Amino acid sequence: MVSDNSHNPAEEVRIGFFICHCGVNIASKIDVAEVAKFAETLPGVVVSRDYKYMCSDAGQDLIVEDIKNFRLNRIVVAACSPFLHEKTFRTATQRGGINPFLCHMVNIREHGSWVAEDRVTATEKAKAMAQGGVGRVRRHVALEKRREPVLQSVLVVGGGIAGIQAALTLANAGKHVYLVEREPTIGGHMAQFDKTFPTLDCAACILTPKMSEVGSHPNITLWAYSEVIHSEGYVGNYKVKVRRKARYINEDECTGCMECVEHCSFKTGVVDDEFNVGLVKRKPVYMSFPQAVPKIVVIDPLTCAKLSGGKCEESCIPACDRQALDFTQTERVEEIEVGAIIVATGFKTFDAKRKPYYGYGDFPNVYTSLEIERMVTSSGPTEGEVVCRDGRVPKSVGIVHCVGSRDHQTNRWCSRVCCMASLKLAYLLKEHTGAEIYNFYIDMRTPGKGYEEFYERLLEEGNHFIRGRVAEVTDFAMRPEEENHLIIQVEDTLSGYVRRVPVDMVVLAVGIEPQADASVVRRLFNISCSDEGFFLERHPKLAPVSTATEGVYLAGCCQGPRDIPDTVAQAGAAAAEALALLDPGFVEMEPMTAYVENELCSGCKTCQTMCPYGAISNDAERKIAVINPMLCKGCGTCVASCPSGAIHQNLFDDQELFDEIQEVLAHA
Amino acid sequence: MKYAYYPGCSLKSSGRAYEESFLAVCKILGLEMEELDNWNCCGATSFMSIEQGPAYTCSVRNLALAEKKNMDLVAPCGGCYGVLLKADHYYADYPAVRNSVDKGLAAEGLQYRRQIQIRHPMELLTHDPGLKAIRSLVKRPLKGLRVASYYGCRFLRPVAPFDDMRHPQTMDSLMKTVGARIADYASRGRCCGGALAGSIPKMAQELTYRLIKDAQKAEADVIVTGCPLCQFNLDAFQDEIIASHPDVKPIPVFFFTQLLGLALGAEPEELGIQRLIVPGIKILQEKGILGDKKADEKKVPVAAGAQNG
Amino acid sequence: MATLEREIRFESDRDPEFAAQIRRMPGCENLNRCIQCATCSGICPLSTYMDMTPRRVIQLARDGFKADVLNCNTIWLCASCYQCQVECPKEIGITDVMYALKCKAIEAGIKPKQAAPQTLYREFYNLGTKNGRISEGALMVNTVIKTQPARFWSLKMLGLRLLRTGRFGWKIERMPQQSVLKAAIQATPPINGKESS
Amino acid sequence: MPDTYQPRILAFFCNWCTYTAADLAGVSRMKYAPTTRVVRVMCSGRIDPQFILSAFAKGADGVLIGGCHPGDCHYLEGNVKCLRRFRILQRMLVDLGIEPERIRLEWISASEGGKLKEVINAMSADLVRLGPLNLPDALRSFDAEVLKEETEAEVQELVTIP
Repeated sequence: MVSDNSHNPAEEVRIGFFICHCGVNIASKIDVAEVAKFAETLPGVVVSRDYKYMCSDAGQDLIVEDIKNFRLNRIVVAACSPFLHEKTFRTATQRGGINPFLCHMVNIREHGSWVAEDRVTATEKAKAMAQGGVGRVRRHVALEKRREPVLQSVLVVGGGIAGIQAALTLANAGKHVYLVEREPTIGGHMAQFDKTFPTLDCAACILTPKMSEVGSHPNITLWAYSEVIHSEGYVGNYKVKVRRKARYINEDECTGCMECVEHCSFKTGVVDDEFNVGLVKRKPVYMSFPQAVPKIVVIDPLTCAKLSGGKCEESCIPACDRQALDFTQTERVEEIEVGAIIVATGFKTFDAKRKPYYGYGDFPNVYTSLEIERMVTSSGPTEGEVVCRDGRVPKSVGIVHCVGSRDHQTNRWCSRVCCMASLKLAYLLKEHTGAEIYNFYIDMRTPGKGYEEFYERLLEEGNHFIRGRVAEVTDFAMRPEEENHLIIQVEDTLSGYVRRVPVDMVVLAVGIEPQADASVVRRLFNISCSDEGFFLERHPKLAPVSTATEGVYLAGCCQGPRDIPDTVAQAGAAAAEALALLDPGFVEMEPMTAYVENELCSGCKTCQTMCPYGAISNDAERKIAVINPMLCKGCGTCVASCPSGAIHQNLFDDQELFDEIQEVLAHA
Repeated sequence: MKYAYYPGCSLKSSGRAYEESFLAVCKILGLEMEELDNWNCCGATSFMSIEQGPAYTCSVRNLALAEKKNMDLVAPCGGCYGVLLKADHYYADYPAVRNSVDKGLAAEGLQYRRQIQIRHPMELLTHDPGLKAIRSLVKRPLKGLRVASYYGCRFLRPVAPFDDMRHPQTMDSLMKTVGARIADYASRGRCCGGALAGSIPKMAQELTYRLIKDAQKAEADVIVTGCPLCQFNLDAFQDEIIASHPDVKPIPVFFFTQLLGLALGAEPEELGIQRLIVPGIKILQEKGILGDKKADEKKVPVAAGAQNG
Repeated sequence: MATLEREIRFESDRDPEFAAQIRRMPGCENLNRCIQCATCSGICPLSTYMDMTPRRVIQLARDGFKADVLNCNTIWLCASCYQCQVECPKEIGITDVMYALKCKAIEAGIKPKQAAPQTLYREFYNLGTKNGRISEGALMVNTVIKTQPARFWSLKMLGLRLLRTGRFGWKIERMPQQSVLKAAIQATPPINGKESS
Repeated sequence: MPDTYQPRILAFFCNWCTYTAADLAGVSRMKYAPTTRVVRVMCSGRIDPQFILSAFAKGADGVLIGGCHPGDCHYLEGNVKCLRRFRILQRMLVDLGIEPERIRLEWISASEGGKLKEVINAMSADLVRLGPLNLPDALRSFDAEVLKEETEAEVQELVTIP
C-alpha cells in the first residue's frame, strides 16, 4: 500500500527529534536535555528539542513549525507509549504538511523513566531508544489509510440489564441489533432480584418494561436460549455464528399459556429450578418466570421423560391447543454479519461451598444472598415469606459480607455491590420478619448516590454492624442460649471483643466473579482478560468500554463488578461507541498490511499456510502470491516466513526492523 | 435598658472579681443589671450527670424567673451561660425535657415560653453599647499589652450563638477596641479541664499547661477569659503546672471585664485585680498602662490622654 | 476457663433495650448513626487518659454492652467540653451520651474505679439541690478530703491565698427561699429514657 | 569486566500482549533492570529468525521475545508460529556456541506487568552471570543479506517442520 508520493530514496532525510519531559514523569529520571543533545549528533537529525509537554497544543505546534522551518521529512517523538499519543503526533506531523506515517514514537516513559531506578542508566537507555527510533524512521515511507464499509448492525451478547440497555439504545438509534442470550429468557441476574438499592425500587417493575420492549422492538432480533459459537472478521465486518438450541417448542405458535406445564406427566418439579437458585424444583417443561421474554416455554431434554427416552404419557401434547410442542426440533446455527459486537455476558456468584467454615451446604439455614433475593420476592418460591428450612420465621439473621471477596485464597477483589446488596437484604429481612439483623463487615463500602444515606438509615433503624471478618459459623453451643442456633464467631474490631452471635439464619453475601466460560468467550471475540478473569478494557480510565479489538465493546459485570446504575451507564457508553463506529458508514484501517514484491516471489506458497485469515491466494497464471489487503490484518507472520524476502509489511518492513535493531544496539 | 442579672455561684466567691469588674463596666456604660431574686444554681455539668430531670428544671427555672420580669437574662459565668443556653434549646427540641420541666416549674407556679434571650457579657457589650461606644469612652488604652483571649468551651459549644465555633473573635474585638494587641493562638477554644480541676487535678493541669504554653508561644503578656472556672483553673494552679512544666512562665489571667474596666478608667481595686493569684498589676505597670503606685500617689495618672478624678 | 470467659462477649452480655434507652435521652437520638470514624477519640483532650476511647464507648453502648460502658472511666473523665459533639460528622450528641451513661451508672449504683469525679458531682448535686446554690469553699474542701486527702495539705498555700484575696470563704450560700426549688425538683418527672417516662 | 556490567537485551514484544504488559509495568511504576531495548512488532509471528541473529551480531548479549499466551494471540496463532521458529533457532544457536540462556521466549499477557518485570530481571541476572557475549566466529562477520542467503534454505527447512 505504498502511496504514489512514496519516499524517494534520493531525497535527503531530514529528521526532527522531539523529546518530552512529561512534566516530571520523564524528566525526573531521564536527562532529556542530554538525550536531545545526543540525538542532534545522529545522522539525519536536523533539529532536536526537548519540551515540557509535547502533547500540549504548544508542543504539537513546535513540530508543525519545525517541519516547515527546517523542511523536515521525518519525525521522532520520544515520549509516552504510542498507545496514548501516536495518533496525536501523527496528526501533528500531518498538520506540518508531511505524511503522518513518517512520524515514529519512542516510548521512554512507560518503558523508560517509570521503570528506572537510576538516572544515569535511564538516560543512557533513552539515548539507545532514541537512536533506534531515528534509525528506523529513516526507512519510513508515506502510507495511506484505507477505508472499509461498516455494516449497520450490532451483535449484543448477553441479555441481562447491560445487554438489554445496550440493545435498546442501539435499536432506538435505528441500528439493527441481534441480542443473543444463553438462558431461555432475558433479564439476567436483575430479574432475580426483589428490590434494588438504595431506592428500593422493585426490580421487576423497572426491568420488565424494558424486557418487553426488547421482545417487541422492530430493530431487535432476540435469540434467547442461544449461544455464539464462532466469530471472525474485523472491525465493521464481523461474521458470527449463533447456535440456537432446540426448545422443542414452535416459537411462533407458543403463547406462553403454560397449559403444557400444567399437564406435564410429572405432577411436581423434578429438577432444581435454576431461576430460583434451587430453592424449589421445576418440571422438564417450564418457563423461568411469568414475565419471561420471550414468553415461550422450553423443554429440558435431559429431564423430559419423552426426550430422554423414557416412558411418558405425553399429556403435554394434547394440552396445547396450538400444537406448539415439537419434539423433533433440533438446534440450528444462524450466521449473521454485524459491524460491531457488545459483550455483556455478566457474572456468576461466588460458590459459598469454597468457604467451608461458613457452613453453606452443611447447615440448612445458611443461605446465599441470591437465595434470599428469591425468598424475599413476593413472586418468588415462598411468595415473599422468609422462613428457615424448618418453617420457622427467623428471629435473628446474620449477614456475612465479603464472602469469597478480598481474599487471596479465592477472589482478591472487592465485589463492590455486596455491601449495598447486604444492606438492602438487611432492610428487607427486617421488614419481612422483624428479626434482629447483624451485619458482619470488613469495611463498609457505599460509594454511590444515596448509598451512604441508605447505610445511615439502616444504622438508625437499629441494625447491628459488627466490623470483623467472620471466622466461622458453627452449631457448637458454648452457652445455653446458643443451643439450636447457628453461632457466628467474629472479633468486633471496634469494640475490641471476640463475639459470639447466635442467629437463626445466616446469609452469605457472595461476591461477583467472572463467568465460568469467560476464557472461552474472550477467545471467541479475541479480547483479553485481566488478572482476575474479567474482560480487559482498552484503557481503565479513558477507554473503559473498548477492548484491544476494534469494534468489540464491553458492558456490565463481564468487565468487572459493578451495580445496576453503573452497568446501565456503561451499557449506554458501549452503545454510543458502537454508534460512533457505525454512523460514518466506513472505518479507516491502519495501513500496516503486507504486500508482495512480485519480482521476488517464487510462488512457493509458504506464506499461504501461514496466513490465519486466508488473505493470501495464489495467482496461478503469474505463479506468485497475492495478498488481499481487505483481509490482511497486518500480523506480519507471512513476512517472517517468506524464504525469498518477497513480502513486505508497511511500518514493519525488514529494513525498518533491521535498522532499528542495529541502531538501538549501537549506543553502548 | 435593664437586664436580669444571673450571677451564678462562682461570681459570689472564687469569681468575685468578675462580678466586681462586670458591674463596674456596666456602670460606666450605663447598662442596668438587676440581680434575679431567688435564683438557683444552674446545675452545671454535675446535675446533668446525676439526674437529668431536675437538672433541666433547675436551669430553666432561672430562665422562667427572668421571663416573668420580662428581661433578658445576663449570665457572665461561662458555665452558667452554656448550661442555660443548652437547657433553653433542649427545652424547645425535646418533648421529654419540656414535659419534665413544665411539671417541675408548675409546682412553683412558674412557666416558660422562651420569650427572653440568654446573654453573655462578651456579646452584650459588643452589641448593646457597641464597640464604637466603648472606644469613645476609653480613658486608658491598653497600648502595648499583648492579650491572648481564651474562650474555653461553653461560649462555643454545643451551640455558638454569637461567634464562630472554630475561630471565635468576640473577645479579641473587645480587646482591640480598647487598644490591646492580639496574640493569635490555636488553643483559644480548647478545654481547660476545669471540670476535673477539683477531682483529677493532674489531667486538668495537662490541659491547662497546653493553653498557657500556646499563648506564650504567641508572645502573650496576659490571658483574658470570660469564665470564672477557666480563670480559676488557669490562675490558681500555675505553681503546680510550672513545677511539672518549667517551660512555661507565670502569666496573669484576667477577666476580660477587668481589662475593659481598666481601659474605661476604673481603678484596679474596683475591678478586683488584686484578687488574682498570679499578680496582674506588674505587667500593667511595665507596659505603662498603670502608673507606678508610689509615683501615682505623687501625681495624676500617666495614662495617655486620660483624665482621672 | 474464667479468663477465657472474659475474652468473649456473648449475646447474653448484651442488654438489648439499653441502646434504645440511651437514644431516648436528650441529645442521644443519633447514637446509632455512628460510623466509628473516631473523630471523637482523636479530638478529645482527655481520651489518652481514658480506659476506653469515646468511639469504643459509643460502639459498645449502641450494641447494648451495658456493663462495659457503665464501668469504664471514660464517662467520668469527660469534662463536657463538647468538642467531640460539635465535630461529630454524624451529629451524635456524644457529650450527651456521656451524661446519659453517667446517669445510668449512678442509677445502677456503680462506683467507678476513678471515683473522684463522681464524688464531686454527687457533692455538687447534693449541695446545689439542698441549698439552691453552691458554696465553693465547702464543695472544694469536701471533695478534696473525700477524694485526695493527701493533696489537702499541699493545697494549703493556695487556700491561704484564696482566703486572702477574698475568693474563698466559709460562708454557706443559700437561696433566700429554698423550698420552692425543692418543690420544683420533687415535681419533676425523671428523664431516664425508660419507655414509661 | 567492570562491576557495573549491564548486559544489553534486545526485546521483541508483540503489540497486543507483551508491549502492553510493559506499558502496564511502567504505569504501575515497577522497577526493573535497564537492560532491555524494545522493538515493537504487531505479532510475535512477525519475528524473523534473522532479526535475532542480527541482534546478536550487532551487539546484543541476549534476545527476549514476548508474545501472547497460546490461544490468546490477537492474530489467532502467530505466537505458535513464533514458538516453532524459536525452538529450532535456539537449538541452532546452541550449536553455534551461544548459551541457551541468551535467548528466551516468554508468554506475557497484557495484564502481566509483574511477570514482565520478573522475566527481565531474571534474564538480566543470567546474562550478568554469563558476561558479555563472546560472539562465535561463525557469526562475527554476520551481515543480514549474506546470512539470509546462506541460511535461507536451512531456515526454510526448519520452519516448515510441522
